[in-house]
Amino acid sequence: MWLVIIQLKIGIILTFFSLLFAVASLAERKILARIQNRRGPNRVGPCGLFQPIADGIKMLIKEDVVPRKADRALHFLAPIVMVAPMVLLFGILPYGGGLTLVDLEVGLLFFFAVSSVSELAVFMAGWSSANKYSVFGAMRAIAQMVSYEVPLVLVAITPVMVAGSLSLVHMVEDQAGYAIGVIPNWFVLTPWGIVGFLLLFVTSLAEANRTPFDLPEGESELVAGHLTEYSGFKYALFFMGEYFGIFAGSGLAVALFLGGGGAPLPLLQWIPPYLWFFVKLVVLVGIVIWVRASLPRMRIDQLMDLCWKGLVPLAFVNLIAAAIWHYSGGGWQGWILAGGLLVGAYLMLNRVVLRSRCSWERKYYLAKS
Amino acid sequence: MNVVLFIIAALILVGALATVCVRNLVYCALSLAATFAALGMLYLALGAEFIGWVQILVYVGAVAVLIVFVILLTAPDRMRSVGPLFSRSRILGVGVSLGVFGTIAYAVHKSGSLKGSLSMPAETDMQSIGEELLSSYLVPLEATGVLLTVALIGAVLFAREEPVEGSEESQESKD
Amino acid sequence: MSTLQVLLTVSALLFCLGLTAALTRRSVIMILIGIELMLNAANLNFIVFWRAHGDSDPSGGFMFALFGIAVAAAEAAVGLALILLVYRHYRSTRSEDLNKLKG
Amino acid sequence: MERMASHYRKSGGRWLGSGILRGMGVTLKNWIGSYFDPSRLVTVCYPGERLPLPENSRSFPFLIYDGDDPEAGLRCVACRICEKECPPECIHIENERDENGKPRKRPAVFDIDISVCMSCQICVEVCPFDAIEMDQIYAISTNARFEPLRLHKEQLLKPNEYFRELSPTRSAAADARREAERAKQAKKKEAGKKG
Repeated sequence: MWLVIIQLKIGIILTFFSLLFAVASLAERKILARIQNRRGPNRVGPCGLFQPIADGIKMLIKEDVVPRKADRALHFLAPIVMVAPMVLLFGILPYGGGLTLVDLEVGLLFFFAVSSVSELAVFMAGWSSANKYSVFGAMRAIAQMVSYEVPLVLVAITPVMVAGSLSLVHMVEDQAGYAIGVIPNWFVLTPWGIVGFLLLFVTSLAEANRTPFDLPEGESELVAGHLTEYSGFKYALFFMGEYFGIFAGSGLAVALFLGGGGAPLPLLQWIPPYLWFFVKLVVLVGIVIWVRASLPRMRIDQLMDLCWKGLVPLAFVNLIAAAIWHYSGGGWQGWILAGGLLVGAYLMLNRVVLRSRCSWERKYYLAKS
Repeated sequence: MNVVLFIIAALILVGALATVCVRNLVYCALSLAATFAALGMLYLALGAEFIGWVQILVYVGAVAVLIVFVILLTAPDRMRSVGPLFSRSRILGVGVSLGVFGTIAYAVHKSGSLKGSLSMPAETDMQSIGEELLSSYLVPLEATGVLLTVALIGAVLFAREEPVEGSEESQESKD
Repeated sequence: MSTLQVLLTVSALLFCLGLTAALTRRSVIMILIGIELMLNAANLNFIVFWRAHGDSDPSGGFMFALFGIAVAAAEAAVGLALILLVYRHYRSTRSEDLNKLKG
Repeated sequence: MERMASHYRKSGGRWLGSGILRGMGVTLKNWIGSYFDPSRLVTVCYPGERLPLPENSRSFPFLIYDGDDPEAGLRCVACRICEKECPPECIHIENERDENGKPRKRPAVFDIDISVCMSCQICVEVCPFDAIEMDQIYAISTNARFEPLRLHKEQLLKPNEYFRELSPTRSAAADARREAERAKQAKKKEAGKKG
């Protein structure tokens, strides 16, 4: 009986995320098209709704091309190593309402440990393709993922400090309840929480190689980075791994800062928590797509500057702000102290970046007059 | 339980053997990552949950990736001929390690105090680990923090490219 | 043989494999990999002994392994930075090419 | 407050991240707006729906005939000016000949190789009889490289009504020119009769 229930839960979760993958790939194309004054896919089925199915069939029956000089074993293994850890991540997300699969005591550690395996997959893909663009793309991707892991972990530590646990379920429980009866006790509604949420969002975008940080697969210079020599179903697996990474990252953000399955208003508590969890997750995925449509791709030096000179110091300041908040007991003192610290840090950064000849401003060497 | 331990131990040994014996450096690094992951599994099976995941996070996620990255950066020339299979240094090295292994194995086999079975120690939940780290192990913790900081700065200093004369950086410092 | 002895033998084998890599391989990277294997064997020993004799000190071996991992990570970072430096200088990562100090 | 305001001015009136927010606002407006304002969607569902072509657009030349019968109403007199003027030399004309081998003022063969044609419209400019004009067809595809791309007289012939529909301005001008020419000819003939 117990086994059946577990199997059912796994089935529900995997079905949901596979469906979300299909819907998100369609929604991404539709929304991107709308933002760029186009219509998007509208041929397959009503309003193009069956486009993911058509894509899937196309990917399945496409020829699987492997370069002659490629390392066949690694070339075959790389997509699997990419997708498998991402699927594992879904196991520990706290959906709430009895749908949570495992409540690991070291949930957050598990999350980072497992998600860091995908870096090896990127390396395997890049190296085994025997293509210099692939290798360059893999090098960029690894450098980017290793760098952005630092602020990601630093930011994820703040809720751990406040909630006093590494377990994601415990963290969600810590955010239950409502202040003055209406405002939920989510971490995102604190000064350190909003900064932490933004930082987490940015860093998980970079971890998932999404725009504006998708330069490992920048078409203009690297063809498709480590994916250059992949086609057919292996490519689809990589694509799926990328999307699953986004879902898992969004799920982590929901669990750490957006109160997991908590309802935004006490009136809405009759809706089961996992539905709230999925709603929040879908909204975050929508924002990821929206960001992709809005922001241009960065340069590699800008990317590293942003990480080491912007996000890492901010994450440290945020850590201090969270400690101050925790020991001042929340309330208005916390708002003044922690909020003041963070606003001060922002003003500092503003001044430093905008007053110096900031490196992420374009320099016109030829049109100097 | 023991069967699981033995399977994982076999995985570890196969991975380590592949790491040592395979000629292709990339395969070495990847089987090293597999060995690290299997070690993490062994820690998990032994009940050290925290250490198991830390092992995977640090070794698979950081050290193996770093090694792989350095392999990419240094681009080892695979074309150069490898020395003879049984050179003097190689035989000497294998002999030394065999001697070390023989000594340790003999000691392990003969020791009387190692006959006891594995027993689960007292519960180690995250709470108590954290409290221990910040009370009885505070000094080592601080020392580790200093060590990691120094290592970070040292690594950055080592790996930094020295500005070449006439490059953009040195020109910028002039004007 | 008890499970404890088996695990200790595994750890000894792991150590000796690492030693073999460090002694016989020519690439500096492989030497570093061998050292990493040896460090892991030591960590495995800590965990196994913690599991076997943990009653007197419930977290001693555990903490030892934790600090061991931290130190090994620092060692790997500095070692790989050194390899990069050496590579930039000699254009090689083979240990027999690094013979400037031989005299 | 004063300090912040001065800081804002010094930093060029910018805050870190304000550009990102503004950009995302623009895209959000466009996204939502595209569902309410169809004029934002500038693309059409192509094969089903087509945007009207501007009158002066052109692709490849065709031959005009008057009336219903292509052979009788053919304007071309095989003067071969277009053949000589064509820069890539894609026009090939052979005169019709009578029994004695004397060339008639009609083309027996009029071929245009549209794989060579560069749509320069020079043939149209030089034609004294307004017999050749530029078409607007663009979705052309064939299953071979050479023969289907060489259009023969039968394929090139199109009625004047087609041209009127295609380009009212140019066809009106051409018709007026031809009418004036015909009137002049008639006058001359009359004068000749009188004289």
